[in-house]
Amino acid sequence: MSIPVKLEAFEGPLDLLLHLIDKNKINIYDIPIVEITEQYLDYISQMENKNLEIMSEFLVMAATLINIKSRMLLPVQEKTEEEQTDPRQELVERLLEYKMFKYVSEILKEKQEDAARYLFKQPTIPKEIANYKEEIDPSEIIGDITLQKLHEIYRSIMKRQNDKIDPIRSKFGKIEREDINLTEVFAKIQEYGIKHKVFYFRNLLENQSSKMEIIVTFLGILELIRLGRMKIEQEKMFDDIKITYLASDIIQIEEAGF
Amino acid sequence: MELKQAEAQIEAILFTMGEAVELSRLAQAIDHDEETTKKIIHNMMDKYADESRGIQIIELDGAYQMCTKASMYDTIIKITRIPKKHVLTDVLLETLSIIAYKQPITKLQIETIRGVKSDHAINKLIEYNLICEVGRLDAPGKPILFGTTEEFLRTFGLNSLDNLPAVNPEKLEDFKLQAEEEAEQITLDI
Amino acid sequence: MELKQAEAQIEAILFTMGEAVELSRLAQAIDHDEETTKKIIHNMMDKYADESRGIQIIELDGAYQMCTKASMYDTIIKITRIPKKHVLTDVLLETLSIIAYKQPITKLQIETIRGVKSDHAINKLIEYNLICEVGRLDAPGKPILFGTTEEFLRTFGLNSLDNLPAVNPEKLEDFKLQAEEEAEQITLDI
Repeated sequence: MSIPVKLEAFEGPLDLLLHLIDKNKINIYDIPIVEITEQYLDYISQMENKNLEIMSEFLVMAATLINIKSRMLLPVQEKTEEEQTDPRQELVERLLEYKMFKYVSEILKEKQEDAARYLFKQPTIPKEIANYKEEIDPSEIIGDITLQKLHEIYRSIMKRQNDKIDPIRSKFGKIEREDINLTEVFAKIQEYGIKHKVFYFRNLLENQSSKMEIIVTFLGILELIRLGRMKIEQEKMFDDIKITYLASDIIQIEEAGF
Repeated sequence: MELKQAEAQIEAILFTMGEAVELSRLAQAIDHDEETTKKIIHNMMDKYADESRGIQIIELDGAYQMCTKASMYDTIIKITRIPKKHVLTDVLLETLSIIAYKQPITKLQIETIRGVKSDHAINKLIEYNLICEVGRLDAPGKPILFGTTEEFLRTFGLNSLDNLPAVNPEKLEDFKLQAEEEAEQITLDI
Repeated sequence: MELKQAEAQIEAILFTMGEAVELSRLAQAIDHDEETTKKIIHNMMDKYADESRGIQIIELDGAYQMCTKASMYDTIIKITRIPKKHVLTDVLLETLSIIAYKQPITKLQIETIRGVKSDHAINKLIEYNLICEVGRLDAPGKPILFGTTEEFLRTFGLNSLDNLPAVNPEKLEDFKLQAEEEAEQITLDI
């Protein structure tokens, strides 16, 4: 396998894997993982493309393959039947699904070629009618949408936008390590909960919460739900998450086993 | 048999072309001499005369064209005036709200916020007369700037342009802050 | 008599409009209920099947459109240049099939199946009007859901999404076996 390969020729890691499987004429259900992993790594080591994004996708698959390989090399412990799943199983399923869509796209390609033989005609509406423009009544289209509703939609879009931006990093232009104190956040959620009983997820966050704070707060909420100490609801699209706090005491993070 | 084939070919050609096609070109396409082709076409014209047909072939100075029969005029007027159902989908609403609050705004800016191509939504909103072009951005490529229309204001019960929160960016900021504070208070009151 | 009149009207409308016309609009224009209108159209479709006809009526998700028969293609290209449709690369076709069979589907779900980022493919398909946004998934981040368009049906000669070629798992099995056998034979032949 000394022929240099261009990885762009493969539409992603699954495509490359399928190529290797086809090339080696192996049964997709019984992939010789050691061999395939080696060949796969061989390919990406010759990768001419230095595009980090493309490269990373291939590397993720390499890691998956190595993981499967190592799991298969480990001595099999005595397990119950349920636990004895083949480490390759998930990969095989993904490959099969991907292969099916490649197959389907071939059928569609043929259908497209057939359908391209139907020819259509441009509208030929007589001029005097063509000049007639349908009266569109915006108020009818808008229906019961109020300015308030429009504003809500806008705000929720902007919220999503803001959530995507890490406010600290984007403001200072340099990366700062921030320490989120898990214990503190966990306690803070509970204190807030006892005080307010019913509140919204956003109330828990400071105006300029960092991504990490949001994540930790959210994890804290998940944990408290798991412990049956609060419940959450979200009524409709774009709504904030409504939290109802059920417990009346505070538990420590250690107790929660978080 | 072959005659039927020739008729079908002529029908297909005249349909596709829409305009008048010279006899010579038709004859060449169907591989017959002009005289035969002419006969075939005139035979077809007789068939089209049947009252179950809404289209006809007319002769224009040695060329032939397919068009609707004059008697169909009223029906065609009718169909063009039957309003299509217009629905303000979530996609349209989302795009409209961005334009309303961020105007004047370019397509690219809208797409950056939404994360996906938005030509269709923008075109629909223009068709619905809710947004329009308001100028061009002084940037490479001079991209079109979009804003809301007077119709938009009227529909939302805003009397004048001054009432449109988005016209003045500072005002919009104030408005947004206000609204956020209000929203916050409402939540705290619960 | 009245039936003939209705047929003529439908023919004239479909010819004039060129595009797909919804059954409801056709029914309103010819003053019949939708069921009757549908029957009349299907009756017309049978008549158009005659080999002396070069055009036909096709159904697209409850709308009707007039176009030439596929067999007329070779004759028509003799007389006119046919505008090239967008060439769909394998990547676009692959992405499109995933969307067609799994719709409504988010970008992330598409990328999970393909194993690669798919922004470019999705935006191209939107540009070609083969897919569109159909809503947002009720999940964190409210990701956009994509589905196929009427143009998709037309481009692939499908009456409706129900006509997508069936791919049951058994068929896939057959296909795989076949492919394996073929591969084996190729090697033996060398």
